Amino acid sequence: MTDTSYSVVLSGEAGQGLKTIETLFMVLLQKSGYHAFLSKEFMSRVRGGNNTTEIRISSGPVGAFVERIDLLVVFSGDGLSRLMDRIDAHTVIIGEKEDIEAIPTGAILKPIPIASKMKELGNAIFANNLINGLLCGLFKCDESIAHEAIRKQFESKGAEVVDKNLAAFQMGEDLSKTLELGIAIKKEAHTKKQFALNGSVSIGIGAIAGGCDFIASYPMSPSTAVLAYLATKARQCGIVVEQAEDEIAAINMCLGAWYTGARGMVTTSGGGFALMTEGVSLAGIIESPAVIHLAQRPGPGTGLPTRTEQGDLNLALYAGHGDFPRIIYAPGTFDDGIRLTHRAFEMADAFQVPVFVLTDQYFLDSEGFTDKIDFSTLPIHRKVVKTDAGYLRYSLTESGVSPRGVPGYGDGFVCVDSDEHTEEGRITEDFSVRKAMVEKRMRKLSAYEDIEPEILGPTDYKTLVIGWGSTYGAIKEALELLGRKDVAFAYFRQVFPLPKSTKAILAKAKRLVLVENNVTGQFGDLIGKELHIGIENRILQYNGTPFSVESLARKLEGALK
Amino acid sequence: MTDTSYSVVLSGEAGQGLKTIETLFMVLLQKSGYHAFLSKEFMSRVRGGNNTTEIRISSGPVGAFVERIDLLVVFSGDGLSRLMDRIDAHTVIIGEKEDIEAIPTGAILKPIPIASKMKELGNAIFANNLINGLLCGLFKCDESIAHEAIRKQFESKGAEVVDKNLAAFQMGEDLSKTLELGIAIKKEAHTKKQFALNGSVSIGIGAIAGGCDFIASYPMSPSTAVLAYLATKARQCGIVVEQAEDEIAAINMCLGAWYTGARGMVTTSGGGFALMTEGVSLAGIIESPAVIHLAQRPGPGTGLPTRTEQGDLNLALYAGHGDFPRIIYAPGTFDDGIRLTHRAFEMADAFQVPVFVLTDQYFLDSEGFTDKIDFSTLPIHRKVVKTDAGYLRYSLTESGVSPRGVPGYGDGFVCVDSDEHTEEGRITEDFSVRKAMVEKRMRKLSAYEDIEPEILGPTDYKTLVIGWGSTYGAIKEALELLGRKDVAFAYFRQVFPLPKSTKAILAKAKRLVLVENNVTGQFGDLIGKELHIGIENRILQYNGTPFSVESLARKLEGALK
Amino acid sequence: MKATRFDYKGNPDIAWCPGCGNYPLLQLLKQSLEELDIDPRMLVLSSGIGQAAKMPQYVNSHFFNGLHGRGLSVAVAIKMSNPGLTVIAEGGDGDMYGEGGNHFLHNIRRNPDITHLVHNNMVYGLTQGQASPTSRRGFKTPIQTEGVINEPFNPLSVALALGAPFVARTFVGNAELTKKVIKEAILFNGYALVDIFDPCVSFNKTNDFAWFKQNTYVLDEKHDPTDRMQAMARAFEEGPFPLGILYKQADHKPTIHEKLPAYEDNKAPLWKRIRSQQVLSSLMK
Amino acid sequence: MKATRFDYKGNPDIAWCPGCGNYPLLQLLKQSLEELDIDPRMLVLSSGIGQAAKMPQYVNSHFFNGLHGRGLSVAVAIKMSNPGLTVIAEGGDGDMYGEGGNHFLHNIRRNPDITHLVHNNMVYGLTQGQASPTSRRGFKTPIQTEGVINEPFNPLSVALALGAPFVARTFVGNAELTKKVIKEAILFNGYALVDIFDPCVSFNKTNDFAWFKQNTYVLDEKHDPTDRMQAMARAFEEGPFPLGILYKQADHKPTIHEKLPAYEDNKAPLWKRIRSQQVLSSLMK
Ligand SMILES: Cc1ncc(C[n+]2csc(CCOP(=O)(O)OP(=O)(O)O)c2C)c(N)n1
Ligand SMILES: Cc1ncc(C[n+]2csc(CCOP(=O)(O)OP(=O)(O)O)c2C)c(N)n1
Ligand code: SF4
Ligand code: SF4
Ligand SMILES: [Mg+2]
Ligand SMILES: [Mg+2]
Repeated sequence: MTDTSYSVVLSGEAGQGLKTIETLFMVLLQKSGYHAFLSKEFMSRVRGGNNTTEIRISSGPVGAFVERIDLLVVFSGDGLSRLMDRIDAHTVIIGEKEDIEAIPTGAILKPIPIASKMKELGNAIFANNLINGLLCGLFKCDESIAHEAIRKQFESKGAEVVDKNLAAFQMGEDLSKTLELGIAIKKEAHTKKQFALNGSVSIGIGAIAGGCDFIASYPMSPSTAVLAYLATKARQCGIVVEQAEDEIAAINMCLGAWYTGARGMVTTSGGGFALMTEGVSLAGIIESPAVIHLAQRPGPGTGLPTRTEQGDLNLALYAGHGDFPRIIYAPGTFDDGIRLTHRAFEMADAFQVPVFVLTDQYFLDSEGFTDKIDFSTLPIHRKVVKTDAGYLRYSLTESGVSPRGVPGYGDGFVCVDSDEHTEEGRITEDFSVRKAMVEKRMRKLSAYEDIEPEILGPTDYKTLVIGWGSTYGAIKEALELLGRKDVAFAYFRQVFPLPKSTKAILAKAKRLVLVENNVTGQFGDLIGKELHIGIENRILQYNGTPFSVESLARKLEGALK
Repeated sequence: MTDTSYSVVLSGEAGQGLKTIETLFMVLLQKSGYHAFLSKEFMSRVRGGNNTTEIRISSGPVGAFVERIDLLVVFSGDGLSRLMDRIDAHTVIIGEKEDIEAIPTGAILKPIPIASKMKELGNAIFANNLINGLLCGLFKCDESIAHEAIRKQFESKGAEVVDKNLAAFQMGEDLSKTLELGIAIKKEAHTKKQFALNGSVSIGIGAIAGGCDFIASYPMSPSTAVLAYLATKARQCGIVVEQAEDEIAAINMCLGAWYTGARGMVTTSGGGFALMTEGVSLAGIIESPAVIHLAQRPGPGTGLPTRTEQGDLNLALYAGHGDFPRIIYAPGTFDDGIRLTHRAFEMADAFQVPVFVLTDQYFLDSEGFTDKIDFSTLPIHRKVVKTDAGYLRYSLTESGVSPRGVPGYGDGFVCVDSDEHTEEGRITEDFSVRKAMVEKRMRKLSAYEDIEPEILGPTDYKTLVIGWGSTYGAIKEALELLGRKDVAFAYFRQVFPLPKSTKAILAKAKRLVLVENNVTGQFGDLIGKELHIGIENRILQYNGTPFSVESLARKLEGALK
Repeated sequence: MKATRFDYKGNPDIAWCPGCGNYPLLQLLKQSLEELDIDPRMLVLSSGIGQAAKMPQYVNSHFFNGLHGRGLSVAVAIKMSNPGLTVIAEGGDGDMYGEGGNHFLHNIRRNPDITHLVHNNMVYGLTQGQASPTSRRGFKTPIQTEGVINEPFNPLSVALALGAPFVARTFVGNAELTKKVIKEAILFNGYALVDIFDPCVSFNKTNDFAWFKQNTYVLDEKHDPTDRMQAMARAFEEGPFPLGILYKQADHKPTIHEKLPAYEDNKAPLWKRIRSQQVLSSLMK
Repeated sequence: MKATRFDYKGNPDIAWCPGCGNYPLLQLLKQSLEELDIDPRMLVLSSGIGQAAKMPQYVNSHFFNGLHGRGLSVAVAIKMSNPGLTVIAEGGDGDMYGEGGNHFLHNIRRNPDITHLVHNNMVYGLTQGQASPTSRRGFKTPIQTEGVINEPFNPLSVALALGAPFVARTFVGNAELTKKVIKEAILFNGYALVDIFDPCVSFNKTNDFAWFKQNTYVLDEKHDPTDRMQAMARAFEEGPFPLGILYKQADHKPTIHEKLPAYEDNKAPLWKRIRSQQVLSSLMK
């Protein structure tokens, strides 16, 4: 893909309005028929510092971060030093002369007189649309789309503001003509029919499609955007959205909502989720469904609040005292984000277990385009039953799953208890009932149907690369780069239970290579535990950044020697 | 051992004062030179229900629960039905005629007229000392010890009370002469020099020996007794004992105490510990020592609050978001309880990691005698250093451990931070510093010295039985019962890190048998994960009760066929 | 005792000690519910863990007996998810003011239309006698071996400080008052706190029935329950403690579900709603 | 600005936004400490997570920058383990009253001799603008899209309800008052709460410097800070909010470390103590 894709990186301080460029440029790209993928890294601060956004423009689907910078747009000279590893002689740097010359880079420098242009317009605030115009020109996007968007955005501020923004845009377009970068990425009409979103929105859409009508959560980066998305839909979709006083309240409220038949979720990050651990165990014993969006960031402790890592798989796997079943999904694409979250609600309801959607900062903050979904293919099945007078909430069934009634629907009483309980739901200390209840709970997933790992590449692989969740795009593209005919990639969307086919899939390979964005290889350890297969070959990254396609390709090349 | 031991079971309601019998009888046994082991099971209630206490009297060291009841003393007929599995034709049942005949048992019934004797004394309250006298007589204990103890206990209540208790005791002794049970267990003077304690006290003593001078905890069965023990020593030993408002406060206060150089601990159970998970992760990143006594009980949720299970190993292993090192000990004897808890403080301080002492209700509530410890063999080494002006709390060292200063001692500043930090302890988002800090933390245990698993039985074993923590006594005795020359028992006091020798120890065996008091075999899974050895043969019990020697022997026999 | 529809007919093995204040309270609660003619099928009791929190086990109704300290959070979510249900959160002083203290604070701010019954025995009963937040100074326990040293928690003054619209206290030894207060609390449209003096005969020998009798008095008509500052002054009284409704807001304070957009046009419980394909498709437009 | 011993000389890359109220507050805190002649080597700042909680990063002293909501617990334990240290717990309104609400309640009951500084900007700054417990009704955010509906949390009335011996509020825009109050709080022997109005210029455009100026007034001599009920009446005032020391208990209220047996005869910090072999042997006698 890389030879048909082009990477633009914006570098500036928090508060300099990169966001407004990203938004307009992505719309422009999509409506112009480009594929694109945007990923961000930013500091834990509101103003200042240095943040960068990479936008890859491509002739085909693209979904990973690359090191290489084809075009760098700088809004201040400060950030350049952080990017030196990624700049080379082919990189074009655009920006105010003094900024792009702040340090020697060896790159192709294209100074543009932003400040003086802004002086013409009387305010530096229009600089973002100058850049938009410039990008529009470079990529030969349809400028009428931009004009339209700018008009809409600023119309409430009056005609003068609209005009000046349009003028800035035009200045940018004019400047683009002077640059001669010769960018020629093929367009494809398909993307125009797609939907632009980021990872957080994919989770939010999946939740609404999955029937989510209750969310209680406490803000925590990078999980908050899902709460915010549902908040914007609260009225339209009839969702109760509650900011809880802490994460403990959040998970307990979520279980209270499910108790009434509502479909509840929480969204949180590692430290907040740690506080929910007891509540997860409660879900285990009361056999409550629960959907937990766990957005990973580097720990331990507060760690790197705005960075990325896949370090909380173990926590999701083992959170909660005692033994009880659970399900963990980890999306690697926006489409996964929607479908897996929808499915999380379905499976939670069907099996009365906590279901995790495990994402990370990189996934959530990445933006791109995905095919619109025909939601009639994602039906929801509320498993609530009407109760009779003799209703037993924990009836001992063969499947381990007991029909779930809710208060106010039928003549029975719905009694749920965190102590060990009888079929009726009342406290017991009878040892044989205890044993039966443990076994009932432990067999609940016996009828669960796995989401099989997806195998990319040759079916007669000699080497199998194993990855899960947000590393999907990088692994896929890195392997495409390497172009090895003997290497396939097993992508796990369902990380727990480990799909039953895993053993056979792994057994086919002579060599296994694990790729994880954490320091120990937690998924590899899960495979070790469940299948007693040791994966020595581990490519692990734990500095807070996602894998880039190139660095992963280099590491894979090393591992595949 | 069983042929030289005798089991007495007391069965009554909560509030009937079984405790007072247990206390006096255990003192009598010890001072008379018997070995003894007491274990209890009780319902989660303050009055009523049915509780039993088993006291095994033995000619040699004994440390496990047996099913078999040689002598059953009943305080109400209600409990009999619960004990039917354990009563056979050789069992002698003593009690009020109507109680022992409440249901047909096939046992040898020895009615004693407790009520009428009490009428003579004018109050049913003296019945406990009647039983004490009876047991004293049956076991030919030194009655002067009992007289002395009774006098001491009741002297504040006046001479009449003392006299009536002594009279009741005498009535019991007289009755014992009429019973002719022919009990003949050999005495051994050694126990007289031992110390009587229960598991909780062993942890408490170990903590004080380990320099514990701060404990903050929230009550939760079965962990509270450790807090109570330290509370009784607060004045004498200068310990700050604080009942926290919740478990989150407890763990954070514990870390605050360590920050000043004090040695802090928390004591809690599964659900309470679940709430401490975030705090454990905090300890991970700030590299704080912490000692966590985690007293297991059956989960999930509230589960069976007064019962036993080994179900929280996974939680201890993985609690906390992100990766960081930890140590987990699990005592199986009172001596272990003391030594491992002492060591927990030492290792926490030396390696600046959280250290767990993982016990359970069965271990904590069991009583027996242990050799007194020469505390000069358990020295403590406070690792606090005096700081210079340029002090760096997180200096990057080869061992990964940085010298730990405390505020108010030296000219340096002690800056600890839950965000990723520089050597100085201040927030950073530098990727290379992040990487260096992750690696520093992960290598901290490189110089740690394992406590090797203890191998009981033949060194040239064909079959190896694997157990950890509180199952020690039952496994040991069950294997002694079976008397197989090809079977050994590997007892893990240190469950994590998995001792390095484990691989070789396991490799020597043709067959592995795992024994755990939980439903999944969590320690077996840890072995699977770390060594890629699958243990198919798992003897698991998860009904809330500990293994009895006999049932375990039966199951082992089955497994060893 | 009159039979009620709330009498639980199953296994009557009650875990409480003989003489515990929870027994009369159980009867009084059931009678109050009966007298209010509440349909047991529309009643949910939500509790945490403790002796008090076992109450729902002995009532013929729906219940959610969750985690120590979290009964209130669950109760509020239940009401927010199905406002048609009558919801009572019940628990002990440790449960609701100790472990659950943060939920106590913030749910008052939400003003859910639920009744909050707290059995205040000034001790942790179930865990066998440690100090609770409401334990009085000097109270000796196996942990507070030299007596409690902290200021006792004052739930009434805190609730008033947070703007709670209904704040009451009663003593289980006063059956009529207890029923009256519980009934008013259930009828009240909004968050209603009832702190109930309810002796633990096993672990609190200091604050027993006699002590509560001696150390309480019933508020009379001179007390104006619509005056928050007057209620606050009463809430600070400790010798003796006032009983009755200290505060009842005169005007209606909107409850949380009245303010949620999800209920503005649609009063159905959340689970009964069906999301249309149009709405779903609009998400990707 | 005068230089102080508390000025941090290292990397000055401060994470706050230009114009944030935290900048002047940082200066005022350092000046207060300097004027009190506190030895930086005996000062510990304990904080949680948030913009406010970053304050210790920029001070030349010991600090423990722990978890969101837990700064107070850590501070109290530090003081209980080494009473010779001057301990300040610092954090935001979300940190201290939201996530940390339960510790706020129960540490007031302990009465530790620490200073509690809460930066109240009526918003969650660090997480980019959600409502905090002190956000006013109607305040719109990305989560509270139609405006805050809950009753704002009133830290002063709650602290007073719990018997806090020192309760104050200031506004960072009033430098002299802020310094005066902080200094009195540090000197106070016991728990001292200072709620500090401290605008967030990025996420709270409603409650900005001008708003706080307009909506506050400074208590004058007519206010008797030794009268708890008078303080309570002031604490309920919201338009405008009173600034200054609302309450300062006249008589000394014993602090927790004064009541702990561990410090009765031995004033040394815990870590400096050596347990004798006799004491240890006595455990097994
Ligand atoms: C997280 C957690 N911590 C601690 C406990 C143990 N626990 C159960 S009940 C209880 C206190 C009971 O006191 P209270 O709430 O006053 O109820 P009471 O028994 O006095 O009615 C405690 C500490 C628990 N179950 N869960
Ligand atoms: C357990 C946990 N939950 C949530 C967060 C995310 N978080 C960090 S700071 C913060 C709130 C900040 O608001 P406030 O305390 O008022 O401080 P401010 O930034 O406004 O000064 C939140 C929710 C966290 N770090 N840890
Ligand atoms: S322990 Fe106390 S509160 Fe619990 S049942 Fe017994 S008397 Fe009641
Ligand atoms: S976000 Fe608000 S509180 Fe945080 S630094 Fe910026 S202005 Fe200050
Ligand atoms: Mg209580
Ligand atoms: Mg704030």
